[in-house]
Amino acid sequence: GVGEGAAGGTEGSPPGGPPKRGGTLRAGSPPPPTAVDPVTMYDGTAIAIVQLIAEYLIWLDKDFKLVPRLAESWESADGGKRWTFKLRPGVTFSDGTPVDAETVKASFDRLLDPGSKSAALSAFATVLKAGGVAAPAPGVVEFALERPFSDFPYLVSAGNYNAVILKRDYAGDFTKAGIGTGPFVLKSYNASTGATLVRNERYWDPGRPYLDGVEIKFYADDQADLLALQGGDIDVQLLSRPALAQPLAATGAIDVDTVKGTGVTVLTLRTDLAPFDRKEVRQAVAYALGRPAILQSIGSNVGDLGNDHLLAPLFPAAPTDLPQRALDKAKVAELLKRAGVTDLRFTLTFEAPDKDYAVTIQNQLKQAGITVELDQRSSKDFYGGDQAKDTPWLFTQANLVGWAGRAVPSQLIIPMVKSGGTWNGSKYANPALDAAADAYDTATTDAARKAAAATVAKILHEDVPLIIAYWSGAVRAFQGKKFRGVQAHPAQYVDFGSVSKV
Amino acid sequence: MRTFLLRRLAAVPLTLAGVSILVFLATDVLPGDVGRTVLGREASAEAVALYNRQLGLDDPLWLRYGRWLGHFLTGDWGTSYTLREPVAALVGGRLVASLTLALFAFVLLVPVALGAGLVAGARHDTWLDRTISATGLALGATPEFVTGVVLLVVFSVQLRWFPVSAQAGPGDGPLAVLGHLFLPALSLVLLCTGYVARHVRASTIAVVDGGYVRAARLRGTPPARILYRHVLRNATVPATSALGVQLQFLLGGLVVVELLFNYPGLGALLLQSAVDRDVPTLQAAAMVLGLAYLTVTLLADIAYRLLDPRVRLAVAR
Amino acid sequence: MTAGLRVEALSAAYGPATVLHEVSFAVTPGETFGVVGESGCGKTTLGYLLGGHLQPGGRHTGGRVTVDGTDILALDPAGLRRWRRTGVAFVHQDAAGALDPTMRVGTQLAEVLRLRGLGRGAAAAEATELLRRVRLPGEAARRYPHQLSGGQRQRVMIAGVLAARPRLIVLDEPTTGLDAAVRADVLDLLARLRAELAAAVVLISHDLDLVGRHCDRVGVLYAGRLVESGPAAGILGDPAHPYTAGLLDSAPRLGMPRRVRRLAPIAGRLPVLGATSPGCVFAARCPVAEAACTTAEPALDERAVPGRVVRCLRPGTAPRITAEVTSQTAATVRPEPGQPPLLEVRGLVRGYGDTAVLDHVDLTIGAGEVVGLVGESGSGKTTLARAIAGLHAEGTGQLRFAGAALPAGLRRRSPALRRRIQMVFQDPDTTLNPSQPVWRILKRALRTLRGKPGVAALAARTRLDEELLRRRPGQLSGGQKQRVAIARSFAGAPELVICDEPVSALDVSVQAAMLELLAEQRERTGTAYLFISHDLAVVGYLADRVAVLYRGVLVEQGPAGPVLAGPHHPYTATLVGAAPSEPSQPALVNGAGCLFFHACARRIAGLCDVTAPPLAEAEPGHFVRCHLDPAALPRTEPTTSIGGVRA
Amino acid sequence: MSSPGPSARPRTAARSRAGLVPVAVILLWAVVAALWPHLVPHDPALQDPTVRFRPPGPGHWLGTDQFGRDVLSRVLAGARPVLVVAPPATALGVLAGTAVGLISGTVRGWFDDIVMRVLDAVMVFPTVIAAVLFIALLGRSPLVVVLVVGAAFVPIVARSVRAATLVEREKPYVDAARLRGEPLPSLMVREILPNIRATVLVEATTRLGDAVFAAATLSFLGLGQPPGSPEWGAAVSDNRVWLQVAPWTVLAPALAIGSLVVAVALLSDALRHRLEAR
Ligand SMILES: Nc1ncnc2c1ncn2[C@@H]1O[C@H](COP(=O)(O)OP(=O)(O)OP(=O)(O)O)[C@@H](O)[C@H]1O
Ligand SMILES: Nc1ncnc2c1ncn2[C@@H]1O[C@H](COP(=O)(O)OP(=O)(O)OP(=O)(O)O)[C@@H](O)[C@H]1O
Ligand SMILES: [Mg+2]
Ligand SMILES: [Mg+2]
Repeated sequence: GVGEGAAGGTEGSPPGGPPKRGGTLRAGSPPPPTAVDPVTMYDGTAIAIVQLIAEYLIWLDKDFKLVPRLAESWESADGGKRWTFKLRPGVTFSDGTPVDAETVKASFDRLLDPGSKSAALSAFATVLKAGGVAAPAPGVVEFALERPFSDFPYLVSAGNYNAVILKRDYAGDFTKAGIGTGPFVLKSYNASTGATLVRNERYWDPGRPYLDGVEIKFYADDQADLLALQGGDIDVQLLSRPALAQPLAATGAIDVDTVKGTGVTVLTLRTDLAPFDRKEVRQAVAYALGRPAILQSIGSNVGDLGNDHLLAPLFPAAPTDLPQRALDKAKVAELLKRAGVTDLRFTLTFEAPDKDYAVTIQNQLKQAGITVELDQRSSKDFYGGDQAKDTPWLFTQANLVGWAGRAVPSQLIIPMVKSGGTWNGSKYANPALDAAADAYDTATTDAARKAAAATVAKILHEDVPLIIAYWSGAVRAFQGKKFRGVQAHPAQYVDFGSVSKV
Repeated sequence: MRTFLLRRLAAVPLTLAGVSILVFLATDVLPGDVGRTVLGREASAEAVALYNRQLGLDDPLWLRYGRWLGHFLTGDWGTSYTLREPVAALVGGRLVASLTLALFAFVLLVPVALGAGLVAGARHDTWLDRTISATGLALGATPEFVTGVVLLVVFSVQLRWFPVSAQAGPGDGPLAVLGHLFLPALSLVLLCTGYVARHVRASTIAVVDGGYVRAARLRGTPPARILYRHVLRNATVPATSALGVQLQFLLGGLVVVELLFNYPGLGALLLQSAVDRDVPTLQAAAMVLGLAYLTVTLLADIAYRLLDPRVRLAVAR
Repeated sequence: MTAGLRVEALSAAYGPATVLHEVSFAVTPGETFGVVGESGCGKTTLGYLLGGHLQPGGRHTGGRVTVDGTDILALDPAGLRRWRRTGVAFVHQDAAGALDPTMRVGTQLAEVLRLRGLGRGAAAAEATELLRRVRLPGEAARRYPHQLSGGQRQRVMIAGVLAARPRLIVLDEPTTGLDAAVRADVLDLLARLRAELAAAVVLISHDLDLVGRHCDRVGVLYAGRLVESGPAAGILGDPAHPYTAGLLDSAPRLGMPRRVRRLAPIAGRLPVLGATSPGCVFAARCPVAEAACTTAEPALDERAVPGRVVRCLRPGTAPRITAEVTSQTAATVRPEPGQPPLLEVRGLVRGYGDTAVLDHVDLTIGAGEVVGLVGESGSGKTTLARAIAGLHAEGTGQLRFAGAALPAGLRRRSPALRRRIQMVFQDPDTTLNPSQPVWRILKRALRTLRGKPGVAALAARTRLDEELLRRRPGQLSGGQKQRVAIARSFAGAPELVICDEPVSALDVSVQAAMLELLAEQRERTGTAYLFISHDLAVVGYLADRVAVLYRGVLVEQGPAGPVLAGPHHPYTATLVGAAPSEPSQPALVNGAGCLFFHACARRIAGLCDVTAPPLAEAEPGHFVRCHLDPAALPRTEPTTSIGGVRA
Repeated sequence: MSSPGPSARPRTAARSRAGLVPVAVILLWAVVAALWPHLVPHDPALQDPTVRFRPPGPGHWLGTDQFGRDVLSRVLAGARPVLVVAPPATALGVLAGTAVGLISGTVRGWFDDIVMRVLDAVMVFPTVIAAVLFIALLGRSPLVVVLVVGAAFVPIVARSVRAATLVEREKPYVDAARLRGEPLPSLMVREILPNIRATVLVEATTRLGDAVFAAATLSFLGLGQPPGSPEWGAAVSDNRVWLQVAPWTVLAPALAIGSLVVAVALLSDALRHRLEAR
């Protein structure tokens, strides 16, 4: 029951005959914790809703390929410092307003405004500043970067999820006047119960979408969501969890599409505090983990084993010659002995969704003689506080932080392990690594990039500021008897343009 | 009755003021940061600080409380910190949902509990009574998430008689809405029946063994007529306060059922806004729940007074 | 077939404990048979069994009850129901409990009529008519039971009997708990009822006097046995069984104070239910018991006294007390001139919320004096007692004690002052802390009241059995509890003891013992009493002076003799002689006028209802609050004999 | 009743025998809670991915869960978290509630009015907020559950103790004590308290059942003890999504909760009957 359709707007129809038109897809998802506002959103449900209604210049496919959407094509000049995008002609918003370069410029200016509060501001940080966007012609948008950046198209793609193209007069009231160019139009929204979307009759891709509409129901609780899918109350989950969905797929109760991904839950160790200021201690913890077991019970075998560096196997530049780290109790003992630590114990801080992982870590380390105290926090608590001095997710001795899949490794490496990185929770600082990361970022050839990536991976694998036991895949559970074309996406993105009734 | 009502009514704002202060103090010591919650962990510290400043969260506690109170009293319940929706509409919608579920459960509860209690009381100390009483006790002691899970699996997932979610679709008619509400209501009814039935049973026994039923028997009144003329009313009236307690519970204690059956009620909102430190929403939800709670208490007392002529005409206290 | 009721060797038990043992008597139609006996001797059980009803847990263990030839106890349930509709009617001991509180009175009466086959409309009309016949206003039909007074409720029950028109009427304590005036009224109604229905009537009561006046024949029940039965006048005038004699001698009589006729309490108490002894059940308490009495149960003797049946080996041998006027003046305390009275109450006003209960009460009690306070239920006696004790402080008016101001609230009274005023309460079941053994209660009292140490000595002073000291109140009889309470209040050296109906809840035999105890304590310590009772005979037995309270107003105050004999207030007259008062309509009292106006036989229209009556000194020291000229005030010679008169 | 019906027959023997069942169940769980390390066939925390979702059978008599942990061992070990929490929470609620109710009911007046308003506010104050608050302040621990549950009981207990006190303090023996000048503490402790003992005991037994219930519910809501603890409520919550795949992972802890709460409820009901019969 795995849908194998293409996500691109203009590509062919799914196998199994021409898609039927009509039908309403009922989707379940957790209620967004905050207002659905494309500029500030960061949670999966809000992103999914926005992606049904509005579009990016470029879509990010399930295998991280860039797919043209509102931009038909793009090219760079000045060694990657200037980028020009040609817009798709004839696209209008669902209210009939045409999309032109000024509209696109306005959308980016909105994100780049220092007062915008958008997380995209951090993504653009050293690359693009306010005033860097220009509209030389009605169908052309130009970006003048602060520095050369070969992966810039990713930053204007869905990979930077806030970067949807909205009307010029958008004023932060998306759930009331949410107008975009996407396949669906928001008909009603209720923060407690869900949203109703209907087909955008003005959609630029004729024939799409096949569905008459999408109805989104909010489930405050994962299990309720999954039970609803089993019970037939909904047809698809927007945000499925592999650990919950996979075993049910095995019973045939539901269908699940799976995809490998670059999402990861990182075990961060404070390299500037005892006991993890000793490399041996960090390595000991890394050798104490049974990674296949973790991948199986936490990752449900969707995904790949991790090797304690940030270059996921899915990234083209991922090294292939680094030996896979595996459980080795003798080595643990030896490393701990070398570090002079007899009774290793530490506190692991995490938020509720990572509970199972934390419990498993605790259990596995216990078998290696390492004692872990679990400190579960609410998400607000975990991410609350000051990122400069005390927020738990960046300042506790050891913690688990989940990262959504990124399209390019730099998006992980730069903030997480470069010295002084915004989200460098391990407080790791290594000039060699910083240099390798910079080299990767500015590399223009695949070979140079691969070489830089190998250096980064080697340093991280050796120094272990982070333990990456597995790379999570993504799944999407749905009722394959009723709908086809539902696909998983490594970043849980949603594209229902090609979903149709069975 | 008048003085009784006035006294009770005067106590309501006092109690609510107490609750609001408690809530405010509680939210102040809760960790977490509203701006961070709204903007996400990847937003910049400046953006978060700006957001918090715009909400006035930097002001001292008493100032924030005073401001909140002033607005609240003038009918301006503010905007949710996190959802950026008007709190009045948000809480109002949840209240309607909670009331619907609670009342539906209550409507199912009353005949079941009264019937069970009357039968058990009228046949007290027989196997029938013992069965009813023990069942009620056992069900009342079983947490609703246990019964709820079993009901869900049997009736929704396996038999597919009822939907999994208590939340009806946008176009559903009233019957479909009740269909959605049936399982959650049933799990609540199972929880509450025993308690109410026990009260009805006790008062039934008191009535059945009491003076005027004996007098009626000694007049040669047929048993059915005794049950209908004397027992029914006298045994059920004292149960009003038990029913009131249950209605209070139904209004306020729904978090579990709301989570289990995915119902957007006040309980879930309360939990959510407490975790989020969404003070305006939390306050409004707590106030509305508190008011509903106190109203039900009052209504139960008034109903008791109206139904029982003895207290109906008596002086307060 | 014999007409009327026949009870033959009727026995019943609760579980294993026999409660009725071979009770036999017969009542012909039109005749009234009285059943007397102390509380717990089985009267109610017997009464209900006559209607074929057993209390929960009860068993019928032998004998027969026939009414007009029908064997009641052999009927099947449906037959029993059918017979009950026309065969029997009850007036229950607890009238309040026998009426459905949520049903209007008229509807309940109509129920009875509908069971007799009347239609809905006819039943309702007939119900109103029946209420009128028991002298209740028509609108009473629309009232709920709690809106009626005790007397009115009892009348509704009587109306129910009229509605049923039965062959057998069982009246179980029909007037217990009613005030004297109301009681007279109800008894009057019952007399008419008997005359009208010509049914066999069984009147159950603990009150010998009442039974004597209203019955043709009387049976005395003791521990489930009918120990004596026969014509009423004969039994009351010349009891054959020592128990009957004891009952008569322990009951105080109106107009016979202690110095005239000293009561003789029956020793001991009723055997507990289920206790068995081989001999006569009364032997343990009997003053004339001999060895033979304890070996075999005496048989019913029909020959010892003609016309009577007696269960005694030595009938008629018990010694009797005699009325002998001792020195008139010796016992009366005269306040020393110049000395301030012990307690002075001036203009005392007390109430609950908005309802005033006491209206400007003035009362004085001299040192060592016993002042009796009488009044009907709800007149404010307890409120006055509590106000004096400092337990009810909200209100105006002055209190003075031994010449000094007495603060209204207990909290503002000094510990020393507190100790000088003590109280004995009405309900023996709540007067003692149920969780403390007697010795602890007394020890605590000795400590706090600064009494001479020695619980045993205190117990001895109050004639409390030493073996009772280790018990908790739950293991004591009502009389024993009251005795402990009295001991407790005398632990220190109180100057005033307020006794709020200390004997009302007790049986006559115990009541007599308690009165004697109080009298003894007073003789020993010279303590003054405020002695409260609704029973004039009891008050008259001890009191030097008597005050009469009517609806919160003291209508009369003076020396005991004159107050009871007259000239006295018309209200007092109704209490004493049971002078028929007018039916007490709920009259609107708008502040002005005499509160007794509506029920007064001698009211002066246009005066009594508009002007508050003045306090007049009818004789020296005897004040009456009435518009009537002292000479015109009624006089009543209280009935001094028992059993002779039938209403 | 015109004839001695079945109610006439004494049932005490049958009743007392039936009353033994809940006692046995509670004792059993108490023993399990104390001795589970010696009773469990496996380490309840031990994960074994090779035996995930094993149905009940030899080796794992109640099967295994998603981590391959032994369900029987977890159910046995789950008795302790509940039993460690419920009695102290009950004790806290009953002791504090009794003190408040007794003082308030004896002293009355404005003090009583204020106390009642505060109790109303605490009663109306949603328990979940309290739970969230205490967890935020003190972290997840049995102590937090004790505090939250105990605090929620205080107004309930205080109200019924106060009601009983008001009845009791109107009785003449209290008046007598006041008349002879007993000081207030003595009045409360010596005179009134022993006589509202039944109320307090009934409250204690009832609240004990409620405490088990509340602890399970908090644990179900994720507001219980630290993760990984084999709590029953959390087990039901975590595993209920597997009901179709592995029903034993849910039913076993659910039945465990059921057996304990029902046993406590039955026992407290029996005790209440005893106490009220007095
Ligand atoms: N249902 C019952 N079960 C067991 N014992 C009972 C029951 N009813 C009454 N008794 C006992 O039987 C004895 C007789 O009771 P009964 O009510 O007939 O006495 P009574 O003479 O009417 O007393 P009173 O004057 O107090 O009304 C008492 O000792 C009483 O405690
Ligand atoms: N706590 C109270 N609250 C309100 N009214 C009360 C209260 N106690 C007594 N009353 C009323 O006050 C009036 C006087 O009561 P009180 O108890 O003083 O009468 P009493 O003469 O002692 O009557 P009894 O003979 O029945 O004991 C009655 O009408 C009664 O209903
Ligand atoms: Mg009786
Ligand atoms: Mg009184």
